[in-house]
Amino acid sequence: MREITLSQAVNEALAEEMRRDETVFIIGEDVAEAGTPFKVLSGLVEEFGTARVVDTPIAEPGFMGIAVGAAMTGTRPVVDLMFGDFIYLIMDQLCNQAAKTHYMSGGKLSVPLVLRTNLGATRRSAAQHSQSLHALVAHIPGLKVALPSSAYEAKGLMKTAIRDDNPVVIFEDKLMYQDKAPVPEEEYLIPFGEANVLREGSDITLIGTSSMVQVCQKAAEILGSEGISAEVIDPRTIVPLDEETLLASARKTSRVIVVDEGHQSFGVTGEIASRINEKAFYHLDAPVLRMGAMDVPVPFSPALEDITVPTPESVVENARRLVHGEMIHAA
Amino acid sequence: MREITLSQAVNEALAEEMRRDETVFIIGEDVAEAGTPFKVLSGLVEEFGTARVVDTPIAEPGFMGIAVGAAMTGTRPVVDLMFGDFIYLIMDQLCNQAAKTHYMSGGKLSVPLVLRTNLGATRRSAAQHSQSLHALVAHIPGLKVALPSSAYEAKGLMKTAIRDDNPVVIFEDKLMYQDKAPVPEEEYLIPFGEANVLREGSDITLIGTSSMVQVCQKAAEILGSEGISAEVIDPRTIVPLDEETLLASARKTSRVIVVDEGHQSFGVTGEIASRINEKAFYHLDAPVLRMGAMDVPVPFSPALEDITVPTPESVVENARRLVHGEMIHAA
Amino acid sequence: MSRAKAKKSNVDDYLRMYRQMARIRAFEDNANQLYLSAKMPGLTHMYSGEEAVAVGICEALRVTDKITSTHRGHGHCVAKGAEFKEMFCELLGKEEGYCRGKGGSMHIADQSNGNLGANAIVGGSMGIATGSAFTAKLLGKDDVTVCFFGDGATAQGLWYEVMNMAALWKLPVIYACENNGYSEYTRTDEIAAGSIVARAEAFGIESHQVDGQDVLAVNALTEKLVARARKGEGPFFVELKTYRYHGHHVGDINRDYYRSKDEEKDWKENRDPIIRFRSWLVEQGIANEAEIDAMNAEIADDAKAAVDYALAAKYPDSTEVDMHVYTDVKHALARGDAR
Amino acid sequence: MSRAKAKKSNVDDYLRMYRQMARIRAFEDNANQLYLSAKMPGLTHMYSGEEAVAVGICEALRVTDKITSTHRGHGHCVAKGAEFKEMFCELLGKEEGYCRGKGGSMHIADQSNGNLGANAIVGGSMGIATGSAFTAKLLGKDDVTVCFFGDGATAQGLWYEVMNMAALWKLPVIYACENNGYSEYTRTDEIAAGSIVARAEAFGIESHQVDGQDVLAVNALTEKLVARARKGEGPFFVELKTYRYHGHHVGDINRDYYRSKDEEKDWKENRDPIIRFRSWLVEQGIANEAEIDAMNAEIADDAKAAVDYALAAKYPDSTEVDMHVYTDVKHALARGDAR
Ligand SMILES: Cc1ncc(C[n+]2csc(CCOP(=O)(O)OP(=O)(O)O)c2C)c(N)n1
Ligand SMILES: Cc1ncc(C[n+]2csc(CCOP(=O)(O)OP(=O)(O)O)c2C)c(N)n1
Ligand SMILES: [Mg+2]
Ligand SMILES: [Mg+2]
Repeated sequence: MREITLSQAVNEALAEEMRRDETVFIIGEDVAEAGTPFKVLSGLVEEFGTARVVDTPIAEPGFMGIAVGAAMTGTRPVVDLMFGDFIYLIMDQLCNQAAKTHYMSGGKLSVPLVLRTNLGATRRSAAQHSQSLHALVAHIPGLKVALPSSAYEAKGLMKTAIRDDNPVVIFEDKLMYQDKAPVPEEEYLIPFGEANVLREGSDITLIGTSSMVQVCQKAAEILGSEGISAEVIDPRTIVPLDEETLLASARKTSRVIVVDEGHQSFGVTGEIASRINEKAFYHLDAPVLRMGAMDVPVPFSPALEDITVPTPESVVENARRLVHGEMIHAA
Repeated sequence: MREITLSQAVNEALAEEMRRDETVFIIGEDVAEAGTPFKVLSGLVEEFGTARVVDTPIAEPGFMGIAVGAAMTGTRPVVDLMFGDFIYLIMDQLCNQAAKTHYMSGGKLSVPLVLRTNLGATRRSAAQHSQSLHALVAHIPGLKVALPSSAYEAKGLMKTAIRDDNPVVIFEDKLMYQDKAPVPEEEYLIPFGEANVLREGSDITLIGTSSMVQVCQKAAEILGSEGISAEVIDPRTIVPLDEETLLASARKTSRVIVVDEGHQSFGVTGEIASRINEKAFYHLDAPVLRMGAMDVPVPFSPALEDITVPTPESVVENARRLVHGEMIHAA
Repeated sequence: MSRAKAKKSNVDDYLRMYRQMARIRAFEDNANQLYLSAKMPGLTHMYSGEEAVAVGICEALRVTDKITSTHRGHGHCVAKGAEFKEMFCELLGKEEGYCRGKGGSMHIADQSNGNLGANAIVGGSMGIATGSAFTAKLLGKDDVTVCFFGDGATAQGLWYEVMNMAALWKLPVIYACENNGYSEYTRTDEIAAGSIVARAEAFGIESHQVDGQDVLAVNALTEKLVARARKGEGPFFVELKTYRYHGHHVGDINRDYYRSKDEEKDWKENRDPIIRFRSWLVEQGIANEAEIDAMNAEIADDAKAAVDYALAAKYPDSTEVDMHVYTDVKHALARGDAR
Repeated sequence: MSRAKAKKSNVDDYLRMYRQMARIRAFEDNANQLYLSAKMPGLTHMYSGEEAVAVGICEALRVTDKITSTHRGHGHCVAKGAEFKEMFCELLGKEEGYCRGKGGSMHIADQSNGNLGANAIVGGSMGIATGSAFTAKLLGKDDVTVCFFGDGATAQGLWYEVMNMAALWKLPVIYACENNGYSEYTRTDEIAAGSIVARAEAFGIESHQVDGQDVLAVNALTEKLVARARKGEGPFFVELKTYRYHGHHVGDINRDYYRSKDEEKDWKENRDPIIRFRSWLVEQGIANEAEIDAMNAEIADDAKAAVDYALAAKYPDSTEVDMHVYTDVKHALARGDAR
């Protein structure tokens, strides 16, 4: 199968959906001629024109609000938020307006929009351009949250997102834009709420999201070479969350690590760990272990930044300890 | 001991600190003559004048930003955010600026501000005036988060917050403003990061935050009458979180319910449950049970709103099932 | 009333304008009564006194044109064509309400008439209105959107962001600022520096001021602007000077500390939009006092019937609580969860 | 250069202004070189071409006056008094950097000289600057704060919110818009409707436009406004027309698609603030070519020494990673955690 980059995959997904449905449009800063700073959208304005690939002023709350209103009245906006860190600026429009409109109107209005943004540290971009803020959004009922972990995932999830009648937030890993993966030429969609078991295993389950899927895959390889059989699961969407697949794996391996690049506390790992603890408790040989990003603002210095996020090595180390029964804390 | 309302307690805390330290000032909408819509600040402008009790236009991001800059340059602002739901509007100033400035400056700048706001549903105020959004803030390193559960707590925590050199967010329960509790005349502070054991027990631990502390207390009474001995703990601050006290109780009772009024998913209950599962796993007889608000926007209709939040009855019911070993899910 | 002279051909329009203003007043009087008699859950914000704004504007709109409304939204809702019954049901949290009781007063929406909804975030609908206008432009429709908001909302940065884009992209949106002199308990001049009109003009947006108590003046101006917006000559800004008779919300009873009873009296007695328009109708021979009294009585009956209906109507079933969280999931929550 | 005539008494000031502009240029040339030779982590935004803005303004400020800066912040930092060594250390993520390497280029701050920091959120410091001015007023100090931001940042609603409050409360803040004609890859006229100056004026804020390539003009205007702001006559707005020579950031090399090489050439050759000021200094007999060359050489040496120092300097120890999260907690994280 041909291989394309995550960036190209997103670009294809958008182009295909814009061809299919003329109510789809893109709105954001420097999305047109510049094709975004990450060049993900290059070529789209040439095909679809500036009416549908809309450059905005630097006014995130404003264009997010415009997208909400546009979505309510018959279009399908794809909002381009240049950095995931700017989500703080649009929280009101996203969480008070987009997320709640369908419910508050008793089902009469809907807001079929996609918010495309990104996450991921270790790009030396410092504290305001390196955050992974998907947990904030996942906390708000009414929003769906997708976390593609490869070019293949990015394309399939984006197409599904655009066709979804609800507000969907997609966080792409900005370090993965140039990573290639096999992506079929034929059209495909990836349904929301169906986790992907990337590798089967029997000793331990590694649940990774987004950027951390690769980390878990690499960890699983290393563990495999040591005779530890790790299952790797990518939930793909955290809202909706495919509990069944996660629980089945937890019950099978009885040991679980959840790895996510958001800050560990009050984030994604706590939710997934809790659900597994709640519903597979009596199958577990050890507590579900959480590995998020450190609870510190992302430091600029490379010497510091790299140690704030989970790595294959740190996952391996924790997996070993879990499997060898060393996780009985002070407990 | 004299009894005063939570509203009066907050008012006293502010007045005392403003007398003690002339760099403390209050800023927000209708805080002066009107004393806020909840009338919590009545009388302060008369004592401290409009220079220190500052009415603003309806511009939350703006006055939050002003508070950040004021705090960085030698004052101690207390920002009044009328409803906790408006926190979405100020997330950038709070989370990108206030929370990170000390870290990003390598410790050279600091932002000693207090953000006073509220939480709590069942006031028939619908989806945009009823949210309990403390989990969002707790996820962001650099912020401290206090959740007073009574007039006594509100006064002591507010005074501590004002003296803290970090940005602190205090969520008051807006349904509790008129609730009275004993509050000493003498000055006192409540340290952050020290949970309060309100009731000792041996069969089960009920961890409640803010509005849910009373719910847990009532549940414990009912349970007591049924011969179930429940320990009730109020963490007081969720950042920092007093893990030790929570863990000690979990190890003692071996059964835990965490009750919080924020949405359940990706929220506070997951974090607390996970920490207990991780660190007291081998002491638990059952999974830590979580009870948050339903993952739905808060409905206006009284017929619906009341069922979205935990109640003493629902806590009792879950506690019974836990204690009687009925929580072995499909697991 | 203004110097306007009645046009024969417009008799129906005049009477409908009067009726709509009277309906708003009747709706609010009943809503206030429901609050005072503790029959309404929560609080609500009365539109009484500002009727000429909503009616003057909405009468210039088609059903396919859109509006966005505010926390003080009953007037806009009625003016854009809503029915009393569904409105009172909504205010009381009943299943037959426009939003199945899930929104309440602060979120009442009526998409069948193009009302995209009230909003409990001050300024929260400015983006939505602009986006609605964006849709019209993108899809090549000639719908116009009116964005209602108060003087207090002009302090929100969102407005400047969306005005900039509306102006750059020539969107068919009209920003209508209902300047009632107060935001909550604060006078406008204490919270608005410079000139509100100049702020819109600075973005290159053609701006107007009009007496918000004169329904004919409001309507005439709006007719013109709407026609031009349909042709792509928008956006526009209109500041409408008006007044709210009640407190900020129904519970805001003792308000001497921020405004005087004399001031309220002056507006009610000397500038009431309904009284003024009534005199004009009579003066111009469009209706006589008896006809108008009959209309008012009919409206009062309608309102009372709707209130009675709503009081007796049923609440949504508790199973509705997790419906409409998502469009494609009937019940958002797994049933077996622990609450 | 402008029609200004040198004043004898100001010779030192003139030379310091030149030196500061040359220092900024030297700093940026070295930073760019560090990027091109892959020695600098991440990206950075060059201030080259805009030196007269930062220097003209900051030379009118005292050390106790405050500034807030932007993503394009090296110029402001140098102009407000920072040292090369700590700056390069910061850019390279070293412990001796102004922020111990934790902030980097986009967050460089130097509180000892009143620089409250660069900001990676466009417009993100507008509130901070206004708040700093609020402090001065509340505590009765006569400090003035200058808020630097770009033309692109004028699209952020936050600006309008804080201008309103600054105007209402007469705060000693000067909003300085560095209009370099572009925000990222987009021309200003494509993202700014109407008039930027009129927007500030609409809030009742006295506003000025000045040639941002003429350091004397910038300085003269700022001197006046700062003096007035100190007396409580603020706030003020100044739009400074200027140009950035490099791409949006150091990695933005191929930029023909949004601006022409000719345009860049014209600005560099005909309006360079340093060249212009140098000619004027010579013309007015304040310095001769040789003296200026010597100054430039000295600056180049300083910069090189600082770069070398920074390259050799040590990174912060890994135990620093959880320090400075809170003021009162040495290490924010319990050691035993699982990462
Ligand atoms: C973002 C936000 N801030 C504050 C409030 C509280 N609030 C509700 S209405 C109101 C005053 C609005 O004034 P104005 O826009 O003039 O409308 P009016 O009530 O006069 O019709 C305020 C401050 C809110 N609902 N939303
Ligand atoms: C809130 C926010 N939106 C977008 C960006 C990305 N961004 C960084 S600089 C920039 C352009 C800023 O233009 P301008 O304010 O004119 O400053 P200049 O770069 O020209 O100095 C943009 C869009 C950002 N950092 N922050
Ligand atoms: Mg008003
Ligand atoms: Mg610029």
